Amino acid sequence: MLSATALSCIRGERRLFSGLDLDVGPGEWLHVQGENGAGKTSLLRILASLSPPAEGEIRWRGEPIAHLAEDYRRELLFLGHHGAVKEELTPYENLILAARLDGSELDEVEALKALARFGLRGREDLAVRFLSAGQKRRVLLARLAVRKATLWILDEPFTALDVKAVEMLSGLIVEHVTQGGIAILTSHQAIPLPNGKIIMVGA
Amino acid sequence: MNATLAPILAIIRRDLLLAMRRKSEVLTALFFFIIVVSLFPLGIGPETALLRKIAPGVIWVAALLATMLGLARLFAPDHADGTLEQMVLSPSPLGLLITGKIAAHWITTGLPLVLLAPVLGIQFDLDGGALGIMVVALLLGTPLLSLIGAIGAALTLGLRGGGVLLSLLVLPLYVPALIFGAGAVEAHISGLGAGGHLSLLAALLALAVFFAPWATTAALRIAIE
Amino acid sequence: MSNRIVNWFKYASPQSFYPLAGKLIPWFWALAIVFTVAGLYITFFAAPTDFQQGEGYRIIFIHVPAAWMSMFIYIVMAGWAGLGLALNTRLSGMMAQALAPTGAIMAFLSLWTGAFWGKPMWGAWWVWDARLTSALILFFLYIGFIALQAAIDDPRRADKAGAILALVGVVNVPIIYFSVKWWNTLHQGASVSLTKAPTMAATMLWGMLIMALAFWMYSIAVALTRVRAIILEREAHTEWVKDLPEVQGAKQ
Amino acid sequence: MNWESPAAFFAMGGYGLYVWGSFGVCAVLMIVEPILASKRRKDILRSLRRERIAEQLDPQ
Repeated sequence: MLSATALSCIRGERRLFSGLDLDVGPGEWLHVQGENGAGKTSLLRILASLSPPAEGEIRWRGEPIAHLAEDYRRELLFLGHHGAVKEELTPYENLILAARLDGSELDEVEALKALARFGLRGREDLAVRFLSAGQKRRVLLARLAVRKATLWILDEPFTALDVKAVEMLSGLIVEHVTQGGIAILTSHQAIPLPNGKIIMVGA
Repeated sequence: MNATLAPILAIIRRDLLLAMRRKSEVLTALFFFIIVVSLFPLGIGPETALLRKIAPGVIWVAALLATMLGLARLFAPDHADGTLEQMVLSPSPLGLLITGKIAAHWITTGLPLVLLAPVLGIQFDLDGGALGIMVVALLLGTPLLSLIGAIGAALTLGLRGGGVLLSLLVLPLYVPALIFGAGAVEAHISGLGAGGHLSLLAALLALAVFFAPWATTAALRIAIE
Repeated sequence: MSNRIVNWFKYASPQSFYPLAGKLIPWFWALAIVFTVAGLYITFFAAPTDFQQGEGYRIIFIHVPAAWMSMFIYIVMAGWAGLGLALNTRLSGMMAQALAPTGAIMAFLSLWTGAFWGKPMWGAWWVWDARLTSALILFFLYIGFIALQAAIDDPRRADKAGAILALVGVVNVPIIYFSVKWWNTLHQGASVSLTKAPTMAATMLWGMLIMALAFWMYSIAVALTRVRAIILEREAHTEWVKDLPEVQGAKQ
Repeated sequence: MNWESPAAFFAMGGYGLYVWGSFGVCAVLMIVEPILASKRRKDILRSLRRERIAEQLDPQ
């Protein structure tokens, strides 16, 4: 479903990687590995169509993503280093507004259910800036749970999560993949997920 | 709901909600405007005829500066927390979302200036007709300031010394708005009629509505790459 | 026809433009010097004394070409910038970057000479004349362009951001010009204009045109010199730069 | 010929300061700018050459 051929990436004057091929289908997940500064984040951003590759092409369902534009973005969920969580807003508002930004309405029950699932019950109406770092990450996970997307691209999703949250996130990813979704992620720690594809980035 | 309008409204509602949560930013710009305008008579002297003459220019220059104040924070918070990436990746066209952000910026910084300007005009002894023209001119001109300013804010996003650079880029582009905006009131006072000025201001606004979100979007994509 | 297009694209790469520019520079310098000498001759010896403005009017022989060039270079710069955005050619951004300082100097010269003309004619170093005011704003636009590019480390981003600014600027330059002009007529500004000298004799017109050509050739020559430096800076790590004879030669 | 003597030429009918002030600054800028531009190229060439020599010294 998502395939890339001969990708290369140049940052500043440095060539991070070149001739990179990858291919992930429904029900598969891909672990992007490599040293610090090897270009893992750059690769994910290129795959998410945030920045163009220096060379090479990415296809989604056989079509170049540059042509698909919003049809690709509708099926994509990207989670970067910063989680796009607004500190001034409550977890509930964050969920509702993020959904609206994606062009969909999220109903109240669904939002509250997702927040409860990630242990944020009782924190729904507290501004995010009063939450702990781990709780902030959980708001993100709740967004993952409510967003209907086929392709997940997650950059270091396990950072700043406690043991229980790690379990929850890996549960989410497994659920997503077994339902025919695709996940591409980076992680500097061991991932408690079975049967992943692995790709190494770097010269 | 209309497919074009929905994303714009969604962003406006979100940004207004955020502005409510950090009221101090909005109020700072507003009080800056009031203070700058009130300082001029202290520097120049209380002579009514002179004050009436300089009032439109003073209020417009103060409005330019007050708009500049919030401009650096137009995209910076969204850039810092990753929301801007999500906007680029949203299925809704980025241009519409950006238009929404610019509209919200105008509602939180431009509109209060328009509403407050008559009060400040009275301080400068402007009569009712002149005040009315000034409000209309500001109503047409302040969205123009937000639209042009957004281009500068996007170009300087995440750069060192961004704030100062932003003024350097944007203030020269504000010159036509200043000339026609302040000119409208002056033309009315001198009996020439403000119609010409106001229609030119409206024409500039139409041009900017069409052109500025496009340029801003292009600049944001570059900044995010 | 198609051959010609291929040729153009060949020279659009920095690698082939670098030696081409090197070959062209001396010719443009030669032309610049010839036109300058001819222009200066007309300025000081062929053109008669103006009966109204005396000898002071001779300043317009450099003021008007500088003002023309400052506007013209901005348009060319925006053209290169737009080309770079549309076709994603590396050379375009470098050309725009190379032109900006020359344009800024031209804008500065038109301000400076305008002030030196204005002092004896108007009695003040600075008059809010439409032409001077818009030259001042154009100067600010150049400074903004240069400052923006200087603030961005990644050359690709600098090129693109600069391109957008230049395009926004080029849309605004005529608007600014006409708005300032309108503002000026409303406020009953100076009645003596810099360019509409009362007696626009044929020799004066010729002198101005030849001086404009001299400025033009100068601008091309200096921009090409600068673009060669920029090409080397940007492409410093490529093989073709390392193989250049001027890099290979151990001493100057 | 317009000028009776070199002194008259430099006096410019009383406008000497203004005429020479304009032409002088113009000449200075137009001499300095090309020098700076070619210096910029020479600087980068010098550093490229230095880099090259350093590479040759390096056995790798």
